[in-house]
Order: sequence, then structure tokens, then C-alpha cells
Amino acid sequence: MTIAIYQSAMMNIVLARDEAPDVRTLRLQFADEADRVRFFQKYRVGMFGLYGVPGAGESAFCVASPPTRTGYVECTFRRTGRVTAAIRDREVGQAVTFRGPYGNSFPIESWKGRAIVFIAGGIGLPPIRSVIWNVLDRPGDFGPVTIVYGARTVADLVYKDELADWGARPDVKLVTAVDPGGETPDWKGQVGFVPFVLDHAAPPGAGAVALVCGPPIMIKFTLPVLLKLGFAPKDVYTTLENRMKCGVGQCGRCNVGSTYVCRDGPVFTLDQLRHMPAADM
Amino acid sequence: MKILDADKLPDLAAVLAAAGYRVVAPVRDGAQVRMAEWKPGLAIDAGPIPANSVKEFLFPRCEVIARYSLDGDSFAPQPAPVDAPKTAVLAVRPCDAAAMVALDKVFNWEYRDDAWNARREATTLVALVCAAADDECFCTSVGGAPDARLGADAVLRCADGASKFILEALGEKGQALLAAAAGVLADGDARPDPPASVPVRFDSKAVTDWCGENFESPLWRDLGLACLGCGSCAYACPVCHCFDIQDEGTRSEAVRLRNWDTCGLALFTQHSGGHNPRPDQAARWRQRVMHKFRYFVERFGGLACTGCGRCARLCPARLAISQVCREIDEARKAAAK
Amino acid sequence: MSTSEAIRADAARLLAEGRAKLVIGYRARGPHRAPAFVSDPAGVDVLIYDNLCKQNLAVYLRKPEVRSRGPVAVVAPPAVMRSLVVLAAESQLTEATVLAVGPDAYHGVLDLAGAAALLKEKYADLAPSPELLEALAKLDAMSPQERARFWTDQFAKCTRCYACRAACPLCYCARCIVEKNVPQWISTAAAQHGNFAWQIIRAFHQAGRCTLCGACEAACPQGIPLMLLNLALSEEVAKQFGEKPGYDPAAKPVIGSWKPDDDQGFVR
Amino acid sequence: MARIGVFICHCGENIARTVDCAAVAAAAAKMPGVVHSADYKYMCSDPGQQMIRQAIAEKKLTGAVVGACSPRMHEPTFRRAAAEAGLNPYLLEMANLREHCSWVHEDRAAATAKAIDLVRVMVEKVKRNRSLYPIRVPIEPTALVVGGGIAGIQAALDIAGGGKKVILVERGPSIGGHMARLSETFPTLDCSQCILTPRMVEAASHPNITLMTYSEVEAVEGFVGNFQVTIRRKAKYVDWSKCTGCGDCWAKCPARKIPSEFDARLGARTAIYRPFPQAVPNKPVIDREHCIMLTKGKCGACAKACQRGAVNFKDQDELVKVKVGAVVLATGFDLWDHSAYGEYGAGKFADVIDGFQFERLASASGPTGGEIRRPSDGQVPRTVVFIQCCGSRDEKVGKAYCSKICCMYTAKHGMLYKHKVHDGRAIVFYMDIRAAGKGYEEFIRRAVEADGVEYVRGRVSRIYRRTDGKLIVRGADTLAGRAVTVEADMVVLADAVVPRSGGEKLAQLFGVGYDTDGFYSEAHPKLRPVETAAAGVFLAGACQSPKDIPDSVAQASAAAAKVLGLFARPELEREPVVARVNENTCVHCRACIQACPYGAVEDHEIRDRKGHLVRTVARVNEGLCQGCGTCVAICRSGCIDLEGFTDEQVFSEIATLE
Repeated sequence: MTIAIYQSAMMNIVLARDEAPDVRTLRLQFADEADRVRFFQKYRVGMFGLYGVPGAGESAFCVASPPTRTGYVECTFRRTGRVTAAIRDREVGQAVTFRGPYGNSFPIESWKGRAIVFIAGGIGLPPIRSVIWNVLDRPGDFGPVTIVYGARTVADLVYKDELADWGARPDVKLVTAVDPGGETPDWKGQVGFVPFVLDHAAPPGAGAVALVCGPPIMIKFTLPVLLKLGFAPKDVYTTLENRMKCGVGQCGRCNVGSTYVCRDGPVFTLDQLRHMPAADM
Repeated sequence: MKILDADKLPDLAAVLAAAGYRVVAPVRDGAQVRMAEWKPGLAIDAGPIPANSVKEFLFPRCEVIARYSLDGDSFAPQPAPVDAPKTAVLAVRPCDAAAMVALDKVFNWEYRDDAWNARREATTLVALVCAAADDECFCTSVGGAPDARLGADAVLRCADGASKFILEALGEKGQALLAAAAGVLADGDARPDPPASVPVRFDSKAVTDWCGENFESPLWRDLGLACLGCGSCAYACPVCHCFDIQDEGTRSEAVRLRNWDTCGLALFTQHSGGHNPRPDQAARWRQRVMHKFRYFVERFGGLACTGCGRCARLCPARLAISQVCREIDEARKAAAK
Repeated sequence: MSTSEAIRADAARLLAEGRAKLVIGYRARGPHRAPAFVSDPAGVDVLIYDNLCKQNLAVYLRKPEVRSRGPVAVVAPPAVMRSLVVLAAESQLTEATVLAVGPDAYHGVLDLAGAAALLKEKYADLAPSPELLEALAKLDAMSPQERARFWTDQFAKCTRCYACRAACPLCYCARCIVEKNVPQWISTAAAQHGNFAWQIIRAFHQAGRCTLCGACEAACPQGIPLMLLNLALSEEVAKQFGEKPGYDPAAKPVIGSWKPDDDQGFVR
Repeated sequence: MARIGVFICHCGENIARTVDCAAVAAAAAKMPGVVHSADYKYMCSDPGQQMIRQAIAEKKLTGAVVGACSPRMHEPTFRRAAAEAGLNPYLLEMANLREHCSWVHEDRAAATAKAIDLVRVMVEKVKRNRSLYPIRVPIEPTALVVGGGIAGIQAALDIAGGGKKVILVERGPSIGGHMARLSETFPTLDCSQCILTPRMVEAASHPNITLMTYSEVEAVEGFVGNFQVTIRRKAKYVDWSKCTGCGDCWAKCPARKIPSEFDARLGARTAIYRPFPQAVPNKPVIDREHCIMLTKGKCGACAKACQRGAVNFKDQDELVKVKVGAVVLATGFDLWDHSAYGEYGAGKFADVIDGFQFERLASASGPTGGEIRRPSDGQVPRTVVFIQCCGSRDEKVGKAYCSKICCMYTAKHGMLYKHKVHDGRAIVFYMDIRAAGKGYEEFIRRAVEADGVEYVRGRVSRIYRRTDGKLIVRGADTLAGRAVTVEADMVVLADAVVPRSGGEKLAQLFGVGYDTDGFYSEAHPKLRPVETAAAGVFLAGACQSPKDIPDSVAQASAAAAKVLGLFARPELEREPVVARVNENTCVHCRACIQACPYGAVEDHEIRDRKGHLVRTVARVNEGLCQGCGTCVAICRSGCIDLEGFTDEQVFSEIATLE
């Protein structure tokens, strides 16, 4: 007998794409069909998984592909330490381990018909990219989509091809920006920090839903702008990325107060965060 | 009534070992008495409170949770069997036995931990009613008692002026143990000695309430000064269960390990990017107290402290959670007046 | 005036004059002694000193929480003073106010140089306890196999809680080698291989620096006789290099420096 | 993603005889990350290198491993080939299949298995290599020569002749060194001063040479190309800009009985003195230990005598900082103190003298005007015993090594004595005669055959003085197998050559190694004989090992050539194999700073944008770092890595062997 909760699925890398310096996207296919079925029975946007390389370890990050695309799982991660370096060193045709999905999800069924604004900075786009595609894959279910995405430099923007796709779609309003000094001569997007760009783009807030993900400093300055634009705190969502090991509420490191990010999160509303102690918001 | 002479604990251990139990009992090791696997010839010292808790026999400090064979860039999962030997723990303290019940909740919270459950199932806890307590004991402040039976499968109680033990089964596992030990047990009567008296040092409900309102109290800052940030308290605590998962391996094999860990260490929550949500020892001390007296209550309906006092006995800085709780309680009482 | 009273008076004065923002001393907690952090002259009454005060308070001078409070004064028996001197020699401490306590006398308020001078004058021949020396002699008398067995049994108890490290004033690395995983120097598992590596590496990292204050052994919840290990290395360093750490704030690291008259017999 | 190429060299039969190279290449092809694997008879040949270049280009390799000989042999070759193909040279590693494998094993199967391991180790390492780029350091094209003997003079003249500036530092008041004290030189017997003096004058007057006599090196900072050297100009108490060297001052000096260093204590000098008449510069200094004015506060005779007012008793030592790009150490030698030999009189017999004393007795400018007169009573000795190997080749009391020059100068001494005292007996006790040099053996033969110097093969066991002043020399003639007793009037001991006193301190300043005897260590005993382990510091003359004049001069010119070679380019390219401190985890315990033998680790202050000090850490000066790894080993928390040999790389090598 082995400990079931730590049993990982074997996933084969079918596609690998470098997004930005040290940032990489992998498309993974379940080696075992039963694992795939089990995953997609449970998977909703916002959940995360533990990706691993035996001998190096496991690392928690989001699932970046939507449940509407059931053939694979995609993840986008930045190389920061031993585990992410090991995952990054894996090539197409090789395998990684995966267990999940874990955590809660964005309640997108309750957003039907409502306008949705996605706000992301840098490597904060992957966690909400699954939601973007989920929404776009279900035409007619949701209101207008606005995407505000910024990064430090042009090179740091992830999903460059998809940004082009979204920008070309009639049902999406895309605003891309880079921090002042991060632009290239042929940069066609905006130059400025995300809160500023968002304020400028001024999507209507009342009745709409906002998803914010990015570095803490960006979130900190974005929230007042959202409130100013008329978003209700209960309609502003973000996803927390605390250090995790077990993913199942036992190892004791991801909790903020009595809230376990791995179990009760990672998706929280601004309203919830306001009632959590020292959540760095 | 099943009776055992006070000096016959090794005989009990021997007969249980012969019956196929791994026997764990308090054994003297230098200056300490420690819960350890009993081997023939070892004396059993049920007097002092053991330095370690019984936790490590159900939740080992290091355990393989997954195993892979490696070949170049490819790998394949291999079985990682759970080691759950049939075990009898003799003279486990009531505070430790109660702690295992708290851990049952953690390890079955939505996700069931097979390893914990298998070992729990295979383990018979023979509690010892405490005949004496020291000034760090505070079980009565956290809902326990020196003669509490929560979590125990059988109970040993001193009798006739510490010359005998009365052994009583509390359930099927206890009865099975008694049956296995029949050879060394006598039928008879004995007068149970009174249990130790442990004064109530604080009102745990008051602490739980206070914690709900005092996340930013200056108390934490002062505690954080004295705390060295070692893991001693957590590793000795029967309820602390935080762990780390680490991979190790060679060219041909990798194992995924579950190792004890503690919220007292700075790196415990540090993100790979450098940010740390619990940036100083004050935040980490707060987490420890809050977890035991507030968060655990909110999530599992009970405290994550059974008052064994080991954390205080072993703390290099002699910090004591009971002292902190008493101060909180007193401060709260003072504020109420 | 008793030593405790003298310490209180000096502490109150230092705090009142602003020469110290924080005095670290000892207080009673029941029959035990715990560290006391006093920042208000009115609060010095908790300070006591007696022969139960064993904890090495020098460990706190490395904590950012403590350092950020401003200048610190510390009640320092010889063991603590020696730690402070090593910290100074390793450029971890530029200044500290020392309330110097001896086993038999109170020496008043000193600076680091004063503490070093006092140590040299009065406490130059601090010797380990006879019991410890006897235990080491026993260990030395063992065959290498017996000794390996002894340490294997002892280290088997290690839970890798790192309390020894936390209690040691000289374990101040920003990132301990045991917590580095690129590369993974030491196995994280609390098992023979990693435990051995951890304990031996820690002992070697202390060799030539350890002042035998005993904080690590006192902190070990598992009762591992760490002082035996420290003493063995300490004696070896004394024998090889004639060095006794904790007396000279300008001392160079024994293991990291070279003298022309060092024994080079091992080269041949 | 790693794309590694593996290239296995047969080295003709050198590797292939013991290792199945094709099997190694085949095994390597299956290693993770390897996309190309080949073997070839001579990988270092042009076609072999071409294979590597081609594979790098065609297979887009991200790293390469060449399994061949020692990297000391061909690493530059292969790295150059990699660079030509566009691969950073530091992404190519060598697995040593020859010295580490085929040459030391016989079992083919086992050696092949080991070769595969060696290759796999390097494959794992090279996967973790990163591109490194040479470190460029500007060069200050001025050389410092320490020591004004013949070696230092020659090095200075050659460097100056090459068009570069030289600062020549000499501890004594004059340049010239020991050579100025010699009477004649072997094997030609030409006058030492006659051939030396023109060189001394040339050095003093060369526009590219700055002479700093009576000066010592005090401190050294910096690194190759950029040394900052502090030189102590000792107080001379004479303003040389005013002094004409007329000699009025020393003629009037009342302190007249100071033993002359130049005359090997056989003559006397005054307190204000120039060491010898041909001194360069030809100006006096005041010896502050013996000057009556400076010790007792009254006298001033010299000041009164000096018409130019050049004497200045208030003169002070002066510290001068100079910037130089290279250093030549030419500090020379001393004679071993034979007082350690109790059986030779423990240095107490006035007529038992050393070689320099004999030189001065034989020198026309010496205290006896060139007549051989013994020190005790000024009589001309009728029998002189010369004892070779005094202190040399004597591990117990003296030195283990052969001092190399004694055989020759003893023969010369015997000859000079016979030339001056025709009826005298010159008896040489010797162990062996080592006369390997041009014209040297002939010189010895001439001493024996033409000049009648008597050679006795054997050791002298004892010398004692009879009441009549005769020195009784007892020894053995091992060829004849009998004891020998000689009644001698004077004994000359050929004392061992030892390095100059204070040499260790100087070596430590420059980071130069020295052996147990104190001789400076060259970087490689055969292939880098004038370089030291400290980059940019070179050796000339007897400071390295006992040398005669031709050897010293030759090595000085070699050192000068090295300096000129270094100065030929405006910038220095240095191997980027240097240590780097992780400043995030450095706790600044300074262990590395204190341990670095090159002074290459420095305190570095990290400041915030407003300039406030955040913390101090250790930082490695790339120009100075020699990549030895001492700091890496000493760092307790493992926050120093050696580029090209990082902990991660080394661990990956070990891990793959598990």
C-alpha cells in the first residue's frame, strides 16, 4: 500500500514554449486515461496542482489551461529554485509528475451574463489565463471581456501569440502595457504601470467582475482603482500563491489565519481578504 | 480486575513482544526517559514524563511517501509501502493519547492519510494514569486530566501505594492486548492510587476568544524576542504535525520524503522569490499559539494542545505556552474589570 | 549589594542614559531561569542573576528583532563574554555593552574590549567540567569502531529540529548549509546518513570557534551529548594550533588562517 | 535544453590500447542530454578538431565533452576549436581518459567502464556550465624590480631597454649586490667589479629606470597589471640632491670602528658612509644605529664638514606609493651561518672564515688591499684549508640541498690563494665536485693541475686551535681510506647559500610561495621557472635557488622577457575561473577575506539608493582572484562558488557516480 494522496499521475510533455526569460509553458498529457478522466471530473478554473520531477521535488502552481480543453493540462512557471529548474530542464517527450487538482475555483457560473475584467501583471497572467479561455470558449455565456495586462518589459510579457489573438477578437478589449523604460522601439501597446493603465482604460465596474493577479505591489495599487471604478469587493477576485508542500491541508504552511490557501483558496475575493489577518493585501 | 506487579512492566512488554507486538515504552536514556522501542533486557521507567511524545511512532519524523526508479531522463513509479507494524505503546501519558485523537482529525480532513490511519489502526495505546505531575503540566487547563481516557485503548493505573498496576481494556484493541498479556496478568483486587493533581492554570476558552481579537497584539513582539526559532517545541509536541516534503535520490532511484517541520523556522513559509508572509519570530510564535488555540478550534472543534508541557521543559529559552496563556487569560480578566 | 541588585542598578542607569535601548538578562520563571528583555528602566526589577542562569544570551545579539531595537546591553557570564568576543572577531558585532558577571563577582559595565581584557585576566583557564573530560577520555579510549557505534546511536536520536543551531550564538549563517538545496549538501531525512552529515558538519563549522558554552547540548530535546563532540574538536584545535577562541576580538579564524609554524606533518 | 556532444580520442594507442573507445562513445550516446557522440584516433589533430567544430555547428550543441588526455595538455586546443565554432569555450570540458584511466589501468573492461563514468561525470557537469568570458584588466606598464644585485640590475636594464619604465628598489645604500664584493669570477677570473660597474652606472643613468636605494617594500595591494606598492624610503639623513659624494663627511666621522658589511666585517666603516668606492649612487647615508648625533644627540662632525649643507639629522622615513603592472623579485642570497657547526669552532675562531671574507681578502679594494692575510694577526697563511659543503647537503644541521656555486668558488679561492702565495698549500676537502657548466670542469682541472690546489675527498670532522694559533684540521681521506690531520693557518668554509633574510615577509606581501628553506617557489619547476603562483610576479636570481652569475643573469633576462610580454598588450585577459560571493546569503564573517592567499576578497558595502549602508558583504576582486578555491572551502554557509567549478557542478559530478 502506498499513501494515495501523494500518488502522482505521470504526465508527458507534448509541447514546451519559452514565454519570457526564465518563464516556460508546458503542455502535459496524462499517460493514463483514467488519471485524465479523474482530473477533468474535478477540475475547475482557478485550481492548482503539484508538478514534480522525482529526485528534485514538487512545486505548486496553477493550471493555466481551461476545463473546456480536456486533452491536456498546461502550466506556465518561472524558474526560481531547484524544482522549477528541474521541470524546466525536461524536454518534449519526457515526463513530469502531477497531482491535483487542488483548491477552490473561480465561481464563473455565477458570472453568467456579466462583464468581466481581467487584470494581470507579469507572471500573474497564467493563473487567470485558464479563466479567460474558459470564458472565451463559451461564447454567449458571459458579458464583454476586458483584459489589462502589463509587464516590466516587452520581453517579460507571457503568451505573446495569444495576446495577439485576443487583441484581434471582436469580443475582447485588450490593453497591454509595459513599465516605463521597458518598451522597445516597435512597441505598440501602452507604457505605464497596471493600475494607471487600468484607470485610463476605465471599464465599467458596477455589476462587473474583476480578476486581479500579479505581484503584491501591483495588487495593492490596483484595488483602490477597482473600487473607484465601481467594482464591489465581493466581485473582485484574486488568487494567492503561498508556499505549499502537501496541497491537502496537512503540512501547515500555507494558512493565513485559519484559512488554508490550499484548501479554502487559492481563489479569494477582496471581501474575503479584508477579513483575513495579515494577508499582505 | 487485571493486576500487574509494579516491577513487572518488562514482563508485560516481553509477553506482548512474544505475541507479535512492537512494544514501545518509556526507557531511560542518559539523563532522559524516552519513549522508545522496547528490547528484551531494557528496564521500563514509567515514573518521569518521557522527553518525547508518542507521536513519532504513528507519524515518523521521516517517511518515504513516493518512490521512483530513474533511468536517464525517464522515471517510473515504484511501490512505497507504508510501514505499519502491530504496536503496543505502554505507559503512554493521557495527554499523548488525547493528542492522537486530535491528529486523527488532521490526517482525515477531506483527504485521508493512509499511512497515519494504518499505523493508528495497528497501534494499541496503553495509557498510564499520571501519579505525579510537574510544574509544566497543564492538561487540566486544556480539557484533559491526569486520568483521562480519550484516545486510550487500555489504561494502566497505579494501585496499592504504587506496588501494583491495574490494567483495564477500553475497547477491542485493548481487549486483544489484555488477552495477549494474560500470562503475566493476575486476577485480583487493588485500590487505585489517586491521580496526580494538576492545577488549572488558565481558561483555554478565554485564550481562544482573545486570539480571535488580538492578531496584532504587542505580546507577540515580546515573545518573538525571546524565542530562538528552534524547532524543539514543535518536535516534542504530540499534536504538532507540520511537515515538509523533499525529494532525494541517486542516479537510479528517487524518493519523496515527508519530514517533520516546524512553523518556528524562518524558511518554513518563505516563498522562493524571497517574500515571507511570517517575516519574524513574533509572527511565527503567533502562528504557533494561534494554530493551537484558535485555528484548530475553528477548523476541528478542539484545541491542538493537550497540556503535556514538553515544549516548556525543552525550550532552550524556557518559554512556556502555558505561561503565555495564563498571561493572556489574566490580561483579559483585567480588561473585563 | 548582591550581584542581582548591581545588575539592576546598572541596567536602569544604562537605559535611563540611553546607552542601551534594551538590556538582555535573566529572570525567574518558576524554578527556572528565562531570558528577560528590558527596555524600560522601571522594568529592571525582573532581572536576577544566580548560578542557575545558564542560557547563552549572546545568541540574541544576532537576531534582527533585537538589533533593530538599538544599542543592546547584555548580562554576560564568562561563557557569554567569550561568545561575544568570537562574534566580534568574526565581524558580527562592532559594539555591545556587557554587564560582566563572574562566578564569584560582578565586574560592572564593560565594552567588548573590556570584556576581552577581563576574560584574559580572570577567566583565562576556564576548564570543562571533570565529568565531561572523563566522558571524553572514555570516548578516546574506544576503538574507532566502538566510537562510530556510539555516535551512530546518539545521532539516530536526532530529529533535525536544529535547536542546537538556534541556541548557538555562533550559528549565524543567513542560509545554513543544511537548508541549501542547489546543491543539496546534506540529506534532509532524519536518518543515519543525513543526521551524521549534519552533526559532523556543524561540529566542524564550530571547530576553533566553539567556546564550549553548552547551549547546543542544553537545547537538544533528544539529549544528544553534543558537548563531547565540541570538546573533542576543541581539544584538537588547541593541540594543533594552540588556540583558545573567545579571548581575542582580533583573532583570525583558526581553520581559515595560516601561520608559518603550523604543523605541516600531514603534508608528507 | 542540453544538447551535448561527446568526442572520444584514441590518442593513437595511448588510450585505445586499454580503453574501448568506440564502446565509450556508444555509451555516451545514450547518456541523458547527449545528442552527438564520436570517437577518433587523434582528436587534437586538425581533422579531429574539425569534427568538433562541425558537430557544434550542425547539431547546435550547447556543450561538449572531449574524452582525451589531461586538460593541462589540450584543454586550450579544444576550447579554441569550440570558440571557432561559436560555442563559448567554457562550455567544453575534458574527461581525462589517459592519465586518469588508460595509463594507470590494465584491465580493458574495467578501464572502459571507468572511462564511461569519467565521460558521464563531465556530461553532467557541462550541462550545468554557463558561458564565461575572459576578464579584461588594464595594465600599468611599469615594472618593479626588488633587489639591486646583478639579477635585479639585469632585469631592470632589459625591461628598460624594451621601452618600459622600471622602478628598481634596493635595501642597501648602493646597488651592486654580492657581485660587487667579489674579487674575480669563475671560470674566467675576470675582475668582478670591472664587469659589473658599467652595468650599475647604466642602470643608474637609464632614463626608464628609477633607482630607489636604501628603500624597502612595505605593503602591496592590487593584482597583476595593477599593483599598488608602498615603498619605505629609509631616512638617509643626507640630502642627495645637494650631496656631491665628495667624502668630506665620512672623513670627519668619529665613529670609525663599525664593521663593514661590504667587507664582510673584516674592515671598518664610519657611521656616515658609502658602502664602497664604486657605489651607485655614489652618495653616503647615515647609519642611525651607530651615529653619535642620532643616538646621543651630540657630534654633528659630518654636518660641519659638509660644505653643501646636505646632512639633515631630522630626515624621516618616507612612504612612497607606486603603481606597477609587474614585479621581479631578485632579492638574492646570504651565506648560511656556520656557527651551528660546533666542530668547526662554532664561528668563534677568527681564522675560520667564510667565502665572502676570503673574497674581500683577495680583492684589491678589500681591507688588505688584495693580500691574503689572516684576520687574527694579519700574517700570511702558509696553509689554507678550504671545506666545501659547509651546511649544504647536510639535512641534520644545515640544508638538504646542494648550494651549487661552492665547488666553483672554492676552486677559484684555491687558485687565487696559490697565485698570491706561491709556496702556500691550498687543501680542499670535498664530498663531490659538481662542475656542470661551460668551462667549469676545465677550471677545476686547472686549479688541481696547473695551480697545485690539493683536493682531499672527505669530510672534516673537527677543527681546533692549538695554543700557537695553528688550526688543526682533522678529517678523513675517503679515497685513500685514512685519517688526515692538517695544521692550517686559516680555514675557509664554503657556507651554504640561503635566501636573504626577510624574504618570507616579502613573499607574503606579494603572495609568492616559498619552500621550507625560504627559496621562492616558481609556478612550475620545468615549464614556468620564472613565474610565481602570484600572477605578474616573476623571479630572478638566487632568491629562487642557489645560482651563479651566468644563471642569475639568464634568469633575469627571462623575467624581463616575461614582463615585456605582459606589457606588450594594453589589457590583460584573465581566465574567468574566479570565485563569486552570493551577496544575498553572505553574512560577512570575513573568514574568506582572511583566508584568501591573494588578498582577493574584499569588504564590500551594499548601500541603498539614498547611500545608506544596508550591510557589508565579501566581494571577490576578479583581477586578483587566482581561482584557487580556498574561500569556497572556508565559507561555512556555502555562499561562494568558483566559476566553472560551482558546488552545483561538482555535486552533479559526484551524484552521477552514485
